[in-house]
Amino acid sequence: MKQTIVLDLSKLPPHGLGTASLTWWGTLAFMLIEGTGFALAIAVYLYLMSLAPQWPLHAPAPDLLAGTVLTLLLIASLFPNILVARWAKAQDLRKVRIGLIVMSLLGIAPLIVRVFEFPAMHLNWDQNAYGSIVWVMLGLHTTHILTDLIDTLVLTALMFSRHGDNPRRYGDISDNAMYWNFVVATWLPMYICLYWVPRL
Amino acid sequence: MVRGRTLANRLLLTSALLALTVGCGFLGWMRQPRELRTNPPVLADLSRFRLMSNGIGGAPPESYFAEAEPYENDAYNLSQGKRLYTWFGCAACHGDGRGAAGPSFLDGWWLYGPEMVSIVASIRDGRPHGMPAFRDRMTIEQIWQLAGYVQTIGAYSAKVAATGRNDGPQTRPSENRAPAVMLFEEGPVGVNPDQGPSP
Amino acid sequence: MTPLDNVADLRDTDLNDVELDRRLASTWATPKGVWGALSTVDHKIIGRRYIITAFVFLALGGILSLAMRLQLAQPEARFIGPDRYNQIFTMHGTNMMFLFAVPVMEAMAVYLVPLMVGTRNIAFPRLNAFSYWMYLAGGLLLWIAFAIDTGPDVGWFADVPLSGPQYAAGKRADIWAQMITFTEVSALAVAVELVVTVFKQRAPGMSLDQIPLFVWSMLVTSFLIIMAMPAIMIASTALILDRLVGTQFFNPAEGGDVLLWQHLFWFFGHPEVYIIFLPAVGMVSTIVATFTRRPVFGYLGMVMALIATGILAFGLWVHHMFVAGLPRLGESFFTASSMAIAIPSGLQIFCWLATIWAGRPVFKTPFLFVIGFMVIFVIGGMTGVMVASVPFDTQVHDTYFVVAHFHYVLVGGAVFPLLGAIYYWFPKITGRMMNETIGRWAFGLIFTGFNLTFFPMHILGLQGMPRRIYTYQPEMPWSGLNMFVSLSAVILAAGFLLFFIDAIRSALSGPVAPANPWCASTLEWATSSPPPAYNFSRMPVVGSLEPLVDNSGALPVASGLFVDRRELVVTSVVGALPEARESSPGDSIWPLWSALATTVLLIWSIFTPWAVVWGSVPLAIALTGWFWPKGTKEDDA
Amino acid sequence: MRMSPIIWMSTIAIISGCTGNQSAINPKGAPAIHIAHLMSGIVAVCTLVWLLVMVMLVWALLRKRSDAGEQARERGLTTTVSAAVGATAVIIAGMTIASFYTTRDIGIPGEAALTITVRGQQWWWQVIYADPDPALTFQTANEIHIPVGRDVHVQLESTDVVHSFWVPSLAGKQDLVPGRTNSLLLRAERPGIYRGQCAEFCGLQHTHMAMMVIAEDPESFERWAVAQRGNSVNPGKPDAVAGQVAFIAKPCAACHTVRGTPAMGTTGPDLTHVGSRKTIAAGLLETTRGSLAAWIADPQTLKPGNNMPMVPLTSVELKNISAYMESLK
Repeated sequence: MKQTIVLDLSKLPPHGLGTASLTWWGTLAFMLIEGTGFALAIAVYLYLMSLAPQWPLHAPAPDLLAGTVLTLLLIASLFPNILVARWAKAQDLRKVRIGLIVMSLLGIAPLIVRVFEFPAMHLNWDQNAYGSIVWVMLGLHTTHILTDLIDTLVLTALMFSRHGDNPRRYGDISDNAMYWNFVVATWLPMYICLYWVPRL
Repeated sequence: MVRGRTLANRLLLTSALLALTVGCGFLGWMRQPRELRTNPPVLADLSRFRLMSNGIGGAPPESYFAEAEPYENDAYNLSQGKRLYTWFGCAACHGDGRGAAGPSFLDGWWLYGPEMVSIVASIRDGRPHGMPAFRDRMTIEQIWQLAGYVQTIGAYSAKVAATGRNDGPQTRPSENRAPAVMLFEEGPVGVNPDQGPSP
Repeated sequence: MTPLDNVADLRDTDLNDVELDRRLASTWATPKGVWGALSTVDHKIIGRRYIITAFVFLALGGILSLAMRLQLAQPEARFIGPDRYNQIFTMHGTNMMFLFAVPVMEAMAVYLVPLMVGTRNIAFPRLNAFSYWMYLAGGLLLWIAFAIDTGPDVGWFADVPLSGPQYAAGKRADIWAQMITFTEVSALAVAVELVVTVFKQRAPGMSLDQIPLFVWSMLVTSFLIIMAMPAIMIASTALILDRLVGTQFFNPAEGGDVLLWQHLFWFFGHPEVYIIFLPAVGMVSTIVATFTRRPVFGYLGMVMALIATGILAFGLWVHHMFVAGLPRLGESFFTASSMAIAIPSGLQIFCWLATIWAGRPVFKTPFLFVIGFMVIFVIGGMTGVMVASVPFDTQVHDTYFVVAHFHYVLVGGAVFPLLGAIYYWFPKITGRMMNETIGRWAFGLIFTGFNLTFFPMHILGLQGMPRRIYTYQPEMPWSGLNMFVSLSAVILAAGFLLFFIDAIRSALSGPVAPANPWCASTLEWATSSPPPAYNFSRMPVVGSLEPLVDNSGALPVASGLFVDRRELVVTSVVGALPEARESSPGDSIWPLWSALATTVLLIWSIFTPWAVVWGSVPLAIALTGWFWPKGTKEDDA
Repeated sequence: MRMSPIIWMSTIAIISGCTGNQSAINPKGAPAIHIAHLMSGIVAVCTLVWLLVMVMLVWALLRKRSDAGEQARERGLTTTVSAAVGATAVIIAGMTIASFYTTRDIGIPGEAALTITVRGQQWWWQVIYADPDPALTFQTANEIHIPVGRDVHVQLESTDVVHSFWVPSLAGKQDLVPGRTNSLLLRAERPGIYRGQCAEFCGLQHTHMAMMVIAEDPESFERWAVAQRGNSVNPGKPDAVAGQVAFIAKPCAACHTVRGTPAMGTTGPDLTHVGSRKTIAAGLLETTRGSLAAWIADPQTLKPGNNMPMVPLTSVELKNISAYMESLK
């Protein structure tokens, strides 16, 4: 087919940032998938609760300490996270490197606290349906912290390599920061569900 | 670059073939065709095992090996055995496997040894101190199925074919998680007064 | 060597057409040989692979159905025992839903959507390669398991407690649950790619109201997948945990619930029907427009109907549970919502009728399949309204009436359009035409065979024949119709055989196809048949719904992209205004390694939960290798 | 032309012969009749709509075309399509309302005088006629007797997996879900034997899990209930006497109960009055001495995978036990 050139694209930037980036939209789509998963896990929790004669089933309400510490930790991590995203946008390599190291540490810290959340539920996954759903919810969220942590670690390594100083990498970092916001955001309803709903 | 590709190419093909072979072998090992109606001659052979004179240990019939020990390794038989455990009231004396009036299957003690033949003989012929004979209440195949299940409860490492938890109130971890290991508390081992004739 | 080779960052603006094609080909083409085949990320090669694999599964599933028909032809037949029969019908359903219907629709989209929106590759092409390998591994797992007598035997819906730890001995149900994970991962990956491709990679100027209807339907379908698949993910995970580590999700004695499974499964399972049907709506719209020589009547209405169907799809899962003993008020609500979905479907049917009425129909094979679709699907829709009524459903639920109903919906509503679509796009995909005469015969046989096979099943169901029975007693009045159905199935099978023969023969030696054999109006016909590796030598610019009709002289295009790296253009979501040039990733073997690592993890996890821990190590390594930059121009742009 | 009653009757007989006694389109119970009315209404409307659509399709495909007046036609089409969608909505609303009314007409079980508990098991039906007085409570299997013209409340439970209770000639189906209790209303309008069958896939022998509902006049029902409450009759004939001895000595007694004998097993169906039932093995075979013998001799060939084992018996034992079973009227 014959062609007539009607548009010149050569002035466009060679890589889009933010909503012009494909990975931004891909991350968003994966957040939608996982968000639906979290919502369904909460729905299962509430469904089982609606059937149970008392709730929690055969266990005292979970201890608040570990869960609350983790929640505060996650909320606190949002500030450096937002800063990292901002630095990535400014393509400031030095600050991004420092920020990523901080975020790596802030990814490891909640995992350590998480270890104490499982016993705080006062029962095991195989004791009854309540135990099953709370362990699965905690496990589901833990895998999200873990995968984002691994992503952060890989990106940190990348930023110290020769591939670091590149707009594409900065885009990856802000997508990763967005994903961490999502990991924190999904935890809040889970926290309320796991720790406060049984106290209603 | 080109050489690197060829090498990687070969490596890839070899590993793919290897993975395929391992995969098929693995699946072949998992293969469990269900025998819904065992041949009567094979069934009859099941009662022809040889037991040591002290009632502990012995040799199953040849055909049992020929069939690849179906009552120990086949998930369907083990799950049938589990149903029989309930249906024939084993729990009345042995509880969930931890014993009550009868001995426990989970504490590491096998009064007559952990071999299938001993367990089959115990169920079929009964034992002193209250174990009744089920000879006239179960068929020999049911006895073997039940024995396979009983052996699984007390196994120290879970069998792949072991059954999962029951739908019902839970009293101990399910068979496929090796409850014997999880529940057995090691303590000073004394002489068990109920131990068989020659310890 | 031409002097231009030394120029860094060469753009297409500076090149004549021949030189441009040569350079683009060397940038985009997949290298020959095994390595190239395993590492390719070309959406056309992967899409073709996906389509062929899905049709192989269709043929295998068809053979299973013939085995079932042989067994059911007479009462008390002893051809297949109950154990094998249960595996066969489970395999048939699982295979057709998870390995054929959903993947084949996504496969068509993987091939066609980038072409239809005028871009050079799908978004996230490596993820696309990964999704194919996952799909293949899942299919192989299921079929190898079946071949060695360990196939799942709990039904494609795997209701607990029958599929639970107590009643499903062995690994059969675990294989079902993990196979779901495989296909779910691949379906979700493709859905994400499609959403992003449609949102961000449309040709400059192709605003939201100028997207071809097939692309719209795939967009809605992708959102359905994204929202529905997590439900089955949660369900199958809970099932595996119940079976493997003794969780109590489905154990009523410990606070679990049997119906929880059904809620989760059907919250996925009903949208699943629309995941299969909506792409077919898009195919029908495309074929109708081409063969009536006019755009589809009521474009806006069609799009609204697609979206309405997509939303309503999540509000009617309970109609699969009308006899489970739920509260009556809830049931009434779901009757109303299930019936309501007939309204958007009706709107679509009427719009197509209006299109045909106002157009000038050309009776080629693809159009014949669409006519067949109209006849059959309307019946399926009618019986769908019937089963939406609670009292009606209590008589026909789980009977052959329902078997007839959903075959009318799925075969009539999806397979007929799909076969039409194959005839329609075959020249684009292979560069060769299919045979019109054989096509007509195949259509005739499939149409006749289908109706003769499935219509009597309505009557069998009303006469009290339940589903999923491996035989029936001679005193039941079903043997005559069953024999008739089994014989008719042979006609149906003959039609499919003819179709397969035609497809293979035409692909090898059919007449060479021109770029646009049907005088169609959408962008995929603007490029050669089959398209080059880079799809379009310059990015098309779109100004209407029918870019090829309105620009019959020359295609408006945009220039300014690099030719020495895989570049395409990113546009805005609503107006498709160019936002950036973007490098599309090159070939990579890492998606295959990642898929293999995931396969090992998933199969291993049937045996021990520790597999999730240890199996994730190689997976993490493979994924890091996937994303680690290799220093190519695409990576560093 | 008036059809003579005999021809009329025989036509009915032929039709019902064709559809059998397990058929949703040959209803004999009040709920099933309500549903059948609804079904025929919806099917009629749908058929009409389908025919209309097909006429439209054929017309659209084959009509003669001229080039004039395209603009006006497009506008006309919009009106037609909108009208068609509107009509669809109206029809759909009508069917929804009709469906609600039918649900209401079927009524809710609960106030019925007679309550029967049916427990689904892999792969047979345990039927319990509970009575406040435990002495009057009795159980049977795979055969439900109900009085004609009275509401019967069937309480549905499951001991293992999900089953579904379906006697199409009398009522729609209802699932038996472990951990829950469901209810169904049965009401037979005329006496007869209605076959029902499990309608939810429940494992290996889902196929052979049928039951008979026998609707009879209240007097015969009462007589039957009295007979069922009693212990088993003592066998008279010598082979049956020997059969009883063998039954108790062999594994049979471990799973089956025969009230009035030491056989107290609860795993299999209660056999106290097995000889009075129409069928054995959940509707698989008619109760005759031969079928009983065949069943006992090799249950795994007749119903592969069911839970009754093949008990090795001598031919004499087999003959005697089947004689005993047959005598348990």
